Amino acid sequence: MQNSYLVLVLLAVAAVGFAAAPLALAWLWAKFFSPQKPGKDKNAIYECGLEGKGDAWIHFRSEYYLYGIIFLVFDVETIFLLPFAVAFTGLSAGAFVAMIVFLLLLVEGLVWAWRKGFLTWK
Amino acid sequence: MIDEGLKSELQKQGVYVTSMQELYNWGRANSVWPLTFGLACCAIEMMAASMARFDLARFGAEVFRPSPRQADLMIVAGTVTKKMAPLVVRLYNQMPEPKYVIAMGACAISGGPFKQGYNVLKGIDRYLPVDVAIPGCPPRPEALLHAIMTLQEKILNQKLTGPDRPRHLNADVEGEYPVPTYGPHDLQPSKNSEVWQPPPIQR
Amino acid sequence: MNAFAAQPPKNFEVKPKLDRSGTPIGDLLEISMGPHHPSTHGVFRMDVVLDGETVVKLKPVFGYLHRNHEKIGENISYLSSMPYTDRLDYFCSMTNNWAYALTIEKLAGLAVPERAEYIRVIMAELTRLQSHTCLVGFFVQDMGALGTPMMYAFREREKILDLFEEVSGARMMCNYMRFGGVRVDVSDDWIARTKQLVADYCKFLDEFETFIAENEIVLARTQGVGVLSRELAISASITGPMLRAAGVNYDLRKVDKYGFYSRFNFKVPLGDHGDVYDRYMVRVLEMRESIKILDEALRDIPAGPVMDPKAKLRGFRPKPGEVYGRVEAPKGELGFYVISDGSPNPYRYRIRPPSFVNLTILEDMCLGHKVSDAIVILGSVDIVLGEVDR
Amino acid sequence: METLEQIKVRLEQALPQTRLDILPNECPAGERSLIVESSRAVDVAKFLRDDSQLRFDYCSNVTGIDWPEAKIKTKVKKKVVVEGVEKEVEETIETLRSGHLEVVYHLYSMELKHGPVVLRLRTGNRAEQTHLPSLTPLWRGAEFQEREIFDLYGVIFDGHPDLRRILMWDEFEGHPMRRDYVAPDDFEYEPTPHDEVLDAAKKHYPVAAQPEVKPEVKA
Repeated sequence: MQNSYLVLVLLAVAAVGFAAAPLALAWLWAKFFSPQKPGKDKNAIYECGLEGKGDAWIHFRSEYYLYGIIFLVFDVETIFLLPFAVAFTGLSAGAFVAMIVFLLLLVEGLVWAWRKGFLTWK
Repeated sequence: MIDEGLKSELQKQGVYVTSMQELYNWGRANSVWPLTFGLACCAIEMMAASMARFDLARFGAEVFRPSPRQADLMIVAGTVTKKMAPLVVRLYNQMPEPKYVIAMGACAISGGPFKQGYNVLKGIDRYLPVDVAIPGCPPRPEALLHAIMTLQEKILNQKLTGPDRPRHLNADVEGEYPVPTYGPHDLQPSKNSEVWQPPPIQR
Repeated sequence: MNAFAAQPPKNFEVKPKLDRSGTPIGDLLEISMGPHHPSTHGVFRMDVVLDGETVVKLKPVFGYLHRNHEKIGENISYLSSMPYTDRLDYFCSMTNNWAYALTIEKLAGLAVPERAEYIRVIMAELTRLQSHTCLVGFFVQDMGALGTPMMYAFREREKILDLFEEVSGARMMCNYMRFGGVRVDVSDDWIARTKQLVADYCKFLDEFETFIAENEIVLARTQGVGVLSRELAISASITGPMLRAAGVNYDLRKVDKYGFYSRFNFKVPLGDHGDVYDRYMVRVLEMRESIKILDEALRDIPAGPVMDPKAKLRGFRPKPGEVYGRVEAPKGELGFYVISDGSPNPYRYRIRPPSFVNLTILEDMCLGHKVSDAIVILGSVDIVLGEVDR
Repeated sequence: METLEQIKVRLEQALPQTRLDILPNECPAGERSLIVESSRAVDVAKFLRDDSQLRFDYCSNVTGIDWPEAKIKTKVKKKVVVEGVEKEVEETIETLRSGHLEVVYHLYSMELKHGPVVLRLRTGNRAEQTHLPSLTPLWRGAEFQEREIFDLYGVIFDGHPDLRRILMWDEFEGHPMRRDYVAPDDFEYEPTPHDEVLDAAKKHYPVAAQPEVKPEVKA
């Protein structure tokens, strides 16, 4: 029984219960004590007190999208760097070379984007 | 409710008894988040009240939320002009439900020194239900602190159930007030008669 | 095309960019930084058309705090307009009072005793200190430093407000000056305390200077932003620190020499780029000049009456005529144009507000910049809505 | 700076057939102003701004004034022979001033740092002839102040780049700062009003029943 997974299951249930209980209580309270009152003005877009004019769904310039993609790539890269950084001292040379190759591949992408001129904001 | 004698008796033994209503009101009273709604000179006194010397933070109200979605107290600090009135009412409508209004300064109460102006609304209580009104032009920061304390007392005494429970707790009371529109010389309608019932004139 | 109209930067055109095939890359987004906005210093609205982040068009909209100051001024007597002047620029009530008192004294030919003139200079310079201190607090808060710089700025401001409250009875709305002098004399104890405050005000200025003047975020966000050329500034009747930041040496205290300013030696700081950083630095240097004036004025303030004995407060009826008096308020040139027809009420009571006129070229400065720069530029213009909309 | 008369003379030389006259101003330190006919206003202003000795490059203040129709009583001292005795007699003459709108420009020079020249432009009357040339193309600072005069007084400025209402809301009709503007009267509510406020309030709010005041019988 020692290494049975029952302990883990109990822990998971307790964790989920601990999170869900206040939410359930809050939902219960809201059902009785804070009735929903949607209104024309309340659900309108907040425009500094004015009536919203024009539409917010417009075509944005493409640079935003490219900036977003470049950021995403490097964000994911840092996640992969984390285990590498943590176990850095105990790594062999081969692991080190593999990591550097991974890094250089991404940096090469950045250099290409830079030369292509995506980063300069016209 | 729990009678005081039993409550103090238990407190001596270190047992604290409270009711759901007290806990609910206590939580809401001590964390009233005001909306940054500075119109004129009173706004500067409101800012001075939230700064280090007069310190609105002692009453849990120093978090000034710029957007009405996250605020539950609107301090109308300054002169409400007829051009600004529809926006004030629309902002009030866009605030989540347990919401209160403090009319700070003589201008927000009745037009104040600018009463004869053609573009000045004679008090915000023509369109909005005002909970606490602070006289003064501008009222001193201490007066604003006293208004916050008065508001906290009002929240603490609110009932959770029963006929005289506050507006936000019963479903059929409409939480929104009609937004006036701009007319040729005045707002249309010039006052919201459902909210604005002045006592008869003593003359 | 008006010679001084808005000249956007070279590589800039109003319609959205087209790609090779001629289709526009992105639409123009129309937003209004409306009356209810955390950093428009009051109920001021800017209708901004954005191409992505860049400001393409910016139309200011006023009138949300138009309290009909001039119409009310025409229906009440001369003296009862004095408390209304406090509510014009509600940061600097003393300079508003002085501008109005100066105008009516020119209209009626009243003399002001020497001690009263000295007190007026002291009050005006204390107001300038307090107004510029608040501006420095708001300025950095517009750039994102929420709360903390305002705490320091308002801490200093409270000390000056205590002095005003002791003299005039009210913190912000002093209503302290009358036609022909000031209402209450200043006690020696008050003068001693003011000397003490002015002495250690420099410590606060140095403290703020070390935080902000060389801060690289401030430098990056303000240098080269919202540049205002000399000719455009003069043609657009810009006055006050904004004008001097553009390099034009025009300070009413030196030009008009009103109120014994010729007795104190102080310099007028000038900027040379006319950008937002220069406006900030001109105001900080002006604070140091005000401290110099205060030192001298407090040192040799003469004894004597504070009110011209001949000045009649009740039933004040100046002879028919008109006059335009102006004062160097912290925001710029504050002028009063009064036409009297012999009755106790002025026939026409016009206020020349510095912030209202300084906003003429807000669009010119913001074109081509990002939205966040538009807020910083508006902060550097330093507007107060009570004075803009009157 | 030259006196107003010298400027007037030089103006008349530079722009031949313009009608210029000087409005007197009795108050001690007041400035006398130069009344310019509206058709030649732009040339006069351009001359004042570009002339080398004047250089009025800073238009400080633009003001609108409303002069409704009014009878002006002026006291004139006249020598009158009464029964053979020479006597000074005060006589008031009634002159009818026709209603008109007026725009006053205060011009200063930032370059030469000298004092104001006051220009006055007058419209035909207060009803339909309210067109005046705009001086915004010369001084950009006059843009907002002219828009305010258009908004509050109703003077239409020809040549103004963007003449719209600036202070009142767009659906507002009429011009509120004119002397004959009547504000909507449902604004006076006071718990204890008196005289004209009382009449205005009575039309809109119920009056409390009067508690009959029993006359105290003096013992």
